[in-house]
Amino acid sequence: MTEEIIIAGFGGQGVLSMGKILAYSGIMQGQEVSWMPSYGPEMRGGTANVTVILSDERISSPILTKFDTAIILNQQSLDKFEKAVKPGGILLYDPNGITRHPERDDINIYKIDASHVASELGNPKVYNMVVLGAYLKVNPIVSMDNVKEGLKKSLPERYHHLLPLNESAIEEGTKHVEVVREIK
Amino acid sequence: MTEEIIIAGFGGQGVLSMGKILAYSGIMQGQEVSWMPSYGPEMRGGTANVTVILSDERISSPILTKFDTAIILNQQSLDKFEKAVKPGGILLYDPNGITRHPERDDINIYKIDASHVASELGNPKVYNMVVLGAYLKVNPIVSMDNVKEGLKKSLPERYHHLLPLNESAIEEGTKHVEVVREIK
Amino acid sequence: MELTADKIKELVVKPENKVYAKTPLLTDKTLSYCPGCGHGVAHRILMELVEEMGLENDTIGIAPVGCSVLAYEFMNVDMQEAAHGRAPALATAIKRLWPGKFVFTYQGDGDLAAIGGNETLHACNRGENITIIFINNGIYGMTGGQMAPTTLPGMRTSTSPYGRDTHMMGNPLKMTEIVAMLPGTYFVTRQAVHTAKHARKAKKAIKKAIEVQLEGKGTSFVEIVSNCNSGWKMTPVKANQWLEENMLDYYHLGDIKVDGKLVKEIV
Amino acid sequence: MELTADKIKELVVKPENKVYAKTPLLTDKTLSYCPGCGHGVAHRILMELVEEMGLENDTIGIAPVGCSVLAYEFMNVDMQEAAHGRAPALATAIKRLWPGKFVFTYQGDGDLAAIGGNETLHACNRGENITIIFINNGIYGMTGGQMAPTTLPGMRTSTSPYGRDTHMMGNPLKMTEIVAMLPGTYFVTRQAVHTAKHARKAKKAIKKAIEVQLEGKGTSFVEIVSNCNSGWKMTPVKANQWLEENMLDYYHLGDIKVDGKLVKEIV
Amino acid sequence: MAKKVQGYIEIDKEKCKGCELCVVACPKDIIRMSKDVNGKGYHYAEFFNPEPCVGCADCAVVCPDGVITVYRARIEV
Amino acid sequence: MAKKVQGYIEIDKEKCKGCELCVVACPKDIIRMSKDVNGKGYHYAEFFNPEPCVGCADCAVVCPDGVITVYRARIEV
Amino acid sequence: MGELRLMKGNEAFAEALIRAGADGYFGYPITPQSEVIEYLMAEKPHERTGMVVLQAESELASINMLYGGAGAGKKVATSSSSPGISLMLEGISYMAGAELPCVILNVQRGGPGLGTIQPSQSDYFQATKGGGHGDYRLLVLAPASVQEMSDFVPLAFDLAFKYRNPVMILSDGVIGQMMEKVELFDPIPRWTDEEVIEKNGDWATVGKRPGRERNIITSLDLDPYSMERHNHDLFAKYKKMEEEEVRWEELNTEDAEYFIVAYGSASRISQKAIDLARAEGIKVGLIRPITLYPFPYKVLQEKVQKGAKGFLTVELNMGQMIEDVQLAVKDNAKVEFFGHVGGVIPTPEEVVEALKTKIIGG
Amino acid sequence: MGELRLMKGNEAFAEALIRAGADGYFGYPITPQSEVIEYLMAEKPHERTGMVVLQAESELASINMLYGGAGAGKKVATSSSSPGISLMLEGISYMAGAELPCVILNVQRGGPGLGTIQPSQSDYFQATKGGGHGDYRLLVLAPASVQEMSDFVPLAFDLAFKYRNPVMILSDGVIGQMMEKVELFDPIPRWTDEEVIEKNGDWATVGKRPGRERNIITSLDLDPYSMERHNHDLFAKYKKMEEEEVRWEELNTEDAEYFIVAYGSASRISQKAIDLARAEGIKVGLIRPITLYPFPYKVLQEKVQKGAKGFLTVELNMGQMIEDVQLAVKDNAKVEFFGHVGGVIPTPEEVVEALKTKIIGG
Ligand SMILES: Cc1ncc(C[n+]2csc(CCOP(=O)(O)OP(=O)(O)O)c2C)c(N)n1
Ligand SMILES: Cc1ncc(C[n+]2csc(CCOP(=O)(O)OP(=O)(O)O)c2C)c(N)n1
Ligand code: SF4
Ligand code: SF4
Ligand code: SF4
Ligand code: SF4
Ligand code: SF4
Ligand code: SF4
Ligand SMILES: [Mg+2]
Ligand SMILES: [Mg+2]
Repeated sequence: MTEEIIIAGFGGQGVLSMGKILAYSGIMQGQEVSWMPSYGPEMRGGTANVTVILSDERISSPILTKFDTAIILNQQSLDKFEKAVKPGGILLYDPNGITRHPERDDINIYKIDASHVASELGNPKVYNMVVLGAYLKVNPIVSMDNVKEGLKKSLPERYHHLLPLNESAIEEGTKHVEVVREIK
Repeated sequence: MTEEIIIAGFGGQGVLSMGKILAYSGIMQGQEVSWMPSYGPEMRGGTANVTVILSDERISSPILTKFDTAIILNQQSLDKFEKAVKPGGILLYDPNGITRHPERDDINIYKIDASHVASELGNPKVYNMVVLGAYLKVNPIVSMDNVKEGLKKSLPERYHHLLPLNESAIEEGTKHVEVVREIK
Repeated sequence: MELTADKIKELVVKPENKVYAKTPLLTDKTLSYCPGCGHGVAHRILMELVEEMGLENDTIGIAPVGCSVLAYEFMNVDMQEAAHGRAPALATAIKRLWPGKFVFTYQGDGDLAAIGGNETLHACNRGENITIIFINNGIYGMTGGQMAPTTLPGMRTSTSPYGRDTHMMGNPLKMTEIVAMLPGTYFVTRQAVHTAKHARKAKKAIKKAIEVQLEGKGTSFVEIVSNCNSGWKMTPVKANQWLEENMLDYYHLGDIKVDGKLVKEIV
Repeated sequence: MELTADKIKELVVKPENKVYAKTPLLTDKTLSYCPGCGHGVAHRILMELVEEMGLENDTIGIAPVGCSVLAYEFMNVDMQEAAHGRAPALATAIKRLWPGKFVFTYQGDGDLAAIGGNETLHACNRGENITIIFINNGIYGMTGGQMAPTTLPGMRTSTSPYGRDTHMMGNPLKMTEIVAMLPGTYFVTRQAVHTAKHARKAKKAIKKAIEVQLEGKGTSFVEIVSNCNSGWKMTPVKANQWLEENMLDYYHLGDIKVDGKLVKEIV
Repeated sequence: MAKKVQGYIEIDKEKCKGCELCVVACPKDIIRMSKDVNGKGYHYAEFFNPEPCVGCADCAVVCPDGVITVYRARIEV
Repeated sequence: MAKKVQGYIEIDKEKCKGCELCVVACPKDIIRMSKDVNGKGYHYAEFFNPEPCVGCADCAVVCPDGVITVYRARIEV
Repeated sequence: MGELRLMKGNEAFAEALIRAGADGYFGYPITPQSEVIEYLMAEKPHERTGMVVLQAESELASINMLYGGAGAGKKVATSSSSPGISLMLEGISYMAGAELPCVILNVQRGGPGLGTIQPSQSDYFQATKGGGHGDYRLLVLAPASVQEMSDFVPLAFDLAFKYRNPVMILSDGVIGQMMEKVELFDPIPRWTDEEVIEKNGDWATVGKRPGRERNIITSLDLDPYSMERHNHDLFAKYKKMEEEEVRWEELNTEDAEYFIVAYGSASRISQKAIDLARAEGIKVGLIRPITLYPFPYKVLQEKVQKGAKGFLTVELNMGQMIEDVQLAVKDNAKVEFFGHVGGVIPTPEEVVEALKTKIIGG
Repeated sequence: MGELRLMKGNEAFAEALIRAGADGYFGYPITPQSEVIEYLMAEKPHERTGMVVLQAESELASINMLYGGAGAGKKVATSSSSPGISLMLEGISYMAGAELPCVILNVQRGGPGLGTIQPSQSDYFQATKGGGHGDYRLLVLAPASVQEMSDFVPLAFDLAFKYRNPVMILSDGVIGQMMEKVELFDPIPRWTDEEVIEKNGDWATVGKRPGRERNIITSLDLDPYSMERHNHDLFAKYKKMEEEEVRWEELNTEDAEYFIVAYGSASRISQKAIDLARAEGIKVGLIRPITLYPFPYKVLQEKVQKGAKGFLTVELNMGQMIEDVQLAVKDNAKVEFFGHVGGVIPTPEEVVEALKTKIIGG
């Protein structure tokens, strides 16, 4: 199995660390993984995106143009990556600030109002964990146990007291994802 | 006609400027010329030598291993260049400080006691002009007129008052050269 | 008559009442700087002066490598982008080849004091008739907040995550004091732009620096102590407070050399 | 009894009466320097100290690019030959990797103050625990007598054939005063070796510089004002006179910083 | 009827990066940050009470992005 | 019979480069340059009058080429 | 099995330096490799192993610190990206001339000039032909994964000391910035000072030892004949490298008629392209040079002898390695180039297309 | 006929700078080319033509002064020798990236490292393949006489401004230090400021002009796509150079079966060797590339087509240009190398011997 994922949004949304947790979770279940961000000064305040691949085989290109899954957190990224989802693939997006919604009818589309959920949890910083939860709900490529392991591994020790908070954000995410269109 | 000459001696003996005057004289009579010194820190106090070529044709290599003429002003240079004279060629040397004299019998050998002549002229600095005169006596490859022109060209204007002194040193040189062995 | 907001607007907002607006010598491009970064204020002051002094067509500026690498996108005058640290070398040649132009460099502390220390030292020592604007934010902003030669003792950066250890990494380097020592510099000053008062004073200082060049007196050098709120990991407001409380203790503001004479103890 | 020369020789020339001879820490190779060049004296003093202080096996020296590029042929200790101007960078790494060794650089003024200005500045600013011996002869000796940053105003060199024009080429750069300003330096001094008295004083100063390093106090820096009779186009004797009369007026001899404190006005 | 120096500022809200430096700089405390965000996602500065404004331009002078324009006039009150 | 500090120097004439610095340095003026040249072509330094030599080593200290060796002893005169 | 971590290539390199027993790292920040020094500083290697880590004032200083440290017999490394490496070239030439071992990482970005900070492979010529002056060679290793960013560090040190020559790890922004699973090797203890003396004391300036002549580190020789001998000695060493150190990897080459030649990140993309092409029935394989110098000329020549029909080099530049491929293949098969520059990354689909139009169809 | 003088190559270059109307020279002394700046300083070019001559504090400063001056539309030049050129490579790459015209003279000496100060041709790769980072090319002219040290200066400026690209004059210690007769060309007046504005005002920073946008000199482009376009534009320029600027000289090639390929001082020595070989009845000719980039590949290929039996490259290095000869000749004729390094100069006799044993007999 190989899953090729793009996660894209604003700089401050935790896109990169969400990708990192996903990748670490892959490692926890013995998979090969890669995580490739776009980098550079445009990251400052601008957009950020990361390509994450989980696979049972050796991973070839860490940079891709077509994805099994696109996780989209702002309009700019939606405009850029909607067309990059492989037919039959998944597009998960946060509808906040989205003015032009996804239109494709050959892919599965879901949405998650993650900022809302995160602020209900009393901590806007777990925004990205909510998104992650939503994604794992619709595409459980890693088990929840491995995600927790991955989370632990990717957080420095001194933040480990935040693990429960993050875990519950993931759980909340699984609960709040909405189907927009499912083709399967 | 092509004349390939090496002039070799100590740093302070005026080897380079003698070569330069010779080369300039060649230009004065419409020839092609080249002047190639050995350079580098070994020049500081050490030996100096210069290869001068005068030719009616385009000059190929400015660096040579065999010479028509070797003008030798110390023992070290004699040791190095005696064997580099082409058979039938010319070796002119200053016997001062020479302990092992030239031995070849297939070349023409001349000597000039130039420091003696120069100090008689009251100016040790014209040493190299005396040597030049001696050489031109045994091998008049450039006319005395052209040498005078060459001398003028190669001295900066501000030293032109020294021209007569230098010219007479050349004349003296022509008078004091001694034949050691002539094979022709 | 009650003055409603709308009424005030109607009365006051007229072209003839405009007392402050962005100079046209700043382009319309959005500055690439982080919110609250001092680079923006420094850019504006400089370009206002170029406009006010009528130098628009007689200015050649040099951008460094650092956050202000794109200064040429914002400053609406002829500009060159130098290799990291070498702006003073560019300026040297430009000024000597175009002595009638106003030539300035705009450089960060990494650029001017780390990799470019020698070019700074020698351009100032030769007394090149150029103006150096030196933005000291105590850090390498552009590359992600690494330690600069100007980083304060104990200050945390991405390459001094436990604080600058002066024993291992030396003390902050005061390039401004060093160049003030050189006979080639004619006007050397240290300013800041984190409050309106400071910014206005800095503007006066830069004006003087420009005049010094126009009069052909030698190198003029203006350090501007500034914030790098991103690198310092603070909000802009907090960063400016921190600047006031910490940076200025080490980097004392004020003129250091005026009319070719030191006016302050530099050691 | 009349003391003939031979008699005196017989009486005095005995091993136990030997009061001065070349240290074995100078090799038997003939120095590549011109007759009368100060490099030779400076070499000897330094190596005498290494011998006297028992550091023969604990010394790593760095030769520059300049006339003393071949210092490693003459100094009978482990030596590295640095790229032009970079000796302080080499020394930095060597000392940090071998903190128990005595590490020195030996550099000319072109090497240390022109191309290598930045390495000098930053090694001193970091307070690297090294000793820098800086031979200032006001010229690039090795390459044929070109102008150095330290060349005196009006002085003729092969690249200032009409005399150094300070307006075009700046004033002599006093690197020693600059490094003295930096908190990283602990002992900074300027000496000369053109007379026996000066040479003896210089030796004392270098001894102190070595001690400072052995005590781990930070950078010690010894400038030696020296002649380059070839570059200056004078006899050695005249060159030393000229040095006394001209160089020392500009480059004042004496300690500048002792025990980490400035002991002299530097501006 | 008295004369008064009245100021007024315009903030280009789309260009504002929400750094709050103008808020701190204003001696009259009449700038605040918006609840909404602009197109770049920043809470922008709002000039919420013109009346005390003296047109000192301190806000504009500290604004790194040069997004504030200042007007000043003597008006009759 | 009095005691006297007597010095004596040896100059390695083949290594001498003829710079004359020792000549100038000697407080007793007892070094001079030779008429002859050595193997390198230099007029070398000659110690021509030992008697006044006090073995102060000034000559050796200034010799860039380290070619002077100095001896000193108290001798009876 | 060693410890598994998810790391950036740059971080893996930094961690590997500590584990490989490096004595010193000297560097100046530059994107896209500043994580190397940041990681090192955060790890306090001085406490972990005694390793010295110093932020230099410039790349010039960095490389000359390496010279000093290497000349003193220690294991030293630096890292930079393209413009910074250009600044190091004089120093690199000095180190090659003085025969000093060291490890230099170049995480390439686009050029020329300040260029872009995006990934690139435009410094191939510089690395393999000797960008600095004079005749010399660097041993050049090209990692294609985060794992290799770690594994090549001890290898590079071994080679550097075996040949007393600088070794360059020629990486790029993709490999430096991406995270992958990496299995960390077990730490190799740093040499003690005594071990340094024992291993390198016959040439390095470790302080003169009673009973031996002083050691001298220099690249200068004013005598042309002995300088020439020195150059011949260097080239004898390079010849030995060419015989013994050629490293490469082959993928899907058993039955291949066509070959993609690519290294580093381009090889990763090409791998995917090969999957796509094979799915269409094209018999194509990958030859991935691991050592760029010495270059696997013979490997290519063998393919030619076995009837290879064409070679496509894929590079993130305007075509540099292709010259080495041409030198190997000569007129005996088609050789073409495909690539992107400036930070644009070729897509696997484009590579397949290029293979079809330039090599198979063309 | 112009004025005849006996000059060193370095002096001829310096005099030619003044006569070519150069606006600025910035340089740092280094053997064997310090005569350039010494000559200039003695000539007071500021009085002769208004030319600026400045001794920079380093080669880094020199090349970046060139960047500034060239970016301001002026004719600028520098000179150095091998180690100094290495230090300039970052700056050279910047100039190539920013498309700035300038003239850089490299009077090569032996390396690597500090090496020797004797003549060498070891910087061929560096000059022709782009020693700095990123994809770029310099136009490289190789003078073989003092006359060419003079004549190539105005040519180099013309090419530099025609292509807005740095031009390197790749000379060596022999050509720089030897004196020959040189016919000086008539002085070309310096451009007035108005002429500079007229000629270069559309791109150079000559001060903003009313009615045009500001000019920007930069090599930076953070957008990969536009950066890629920029690189393609650069390579279109290089392609044009390859089509239009190849320069070479042939001697004794009409009936030749064998060819010596050599440039600069090696070509002078080879010329003598050819005389000697022809005296023995060997039909050998000389191909002397004058532009090393663009390299005369086609000339060699034509010789191959006409049945050339073998090519001997003669270089003062360990074999660098031979790769370009191999790229041209491929398997179609024998290609061998002969050379010396470290300042040892090959003798004509040795060249003949090499021709016999490696090419004819071998
Ligand atoms: C030769 C070279 N080395 C390193 C870099 C990477 N680099 C870019 S900007 C910078 C430091 C910038 O810091 P500073 O000058 O203080 O400017 P700031 O961003 O803080 O305004 C560095 C190290 C580079 N571009 N070129
Ligand atoms: C990179 C580089 N640039 C220039 C040179 C040429 N060079 C050698 S020594 C020297 C100057 C030496 O002067 P200084 O340091 O004062 O030493 P001195 O000879 O006077 O003792 C120069 C410019 C070089 N070897 N390398
Ligand atoms: S990183 Fe720092 S210096 Fe750079 S723009 Fe942001 S705040 Fe300003
Ligand atoms: S050139 Fe000058 S510095 Fe060099 S050895 Fe001669 S006198 Fe000494
Ligand atoms: S002009 Fe002055 S009073 Fe008015 S809003 Fe701005 S800072 Fe406040
Ligand atoms: S200072 Fe400018 S950018 Fe900052 S909040 Fe105020 S208006 Fe916005
Ligand atoms: S030891 Fe003193 S007195 Fe004796 S010769 Fe030397 S300098 Fe003169
Ligand atoms: S000082 Fe030394 S080298 Fe000079 S003349 Fe005296 S003995 Fe000879
Ligand atoms: Mg900064
Ligand atoms: Mg000097």
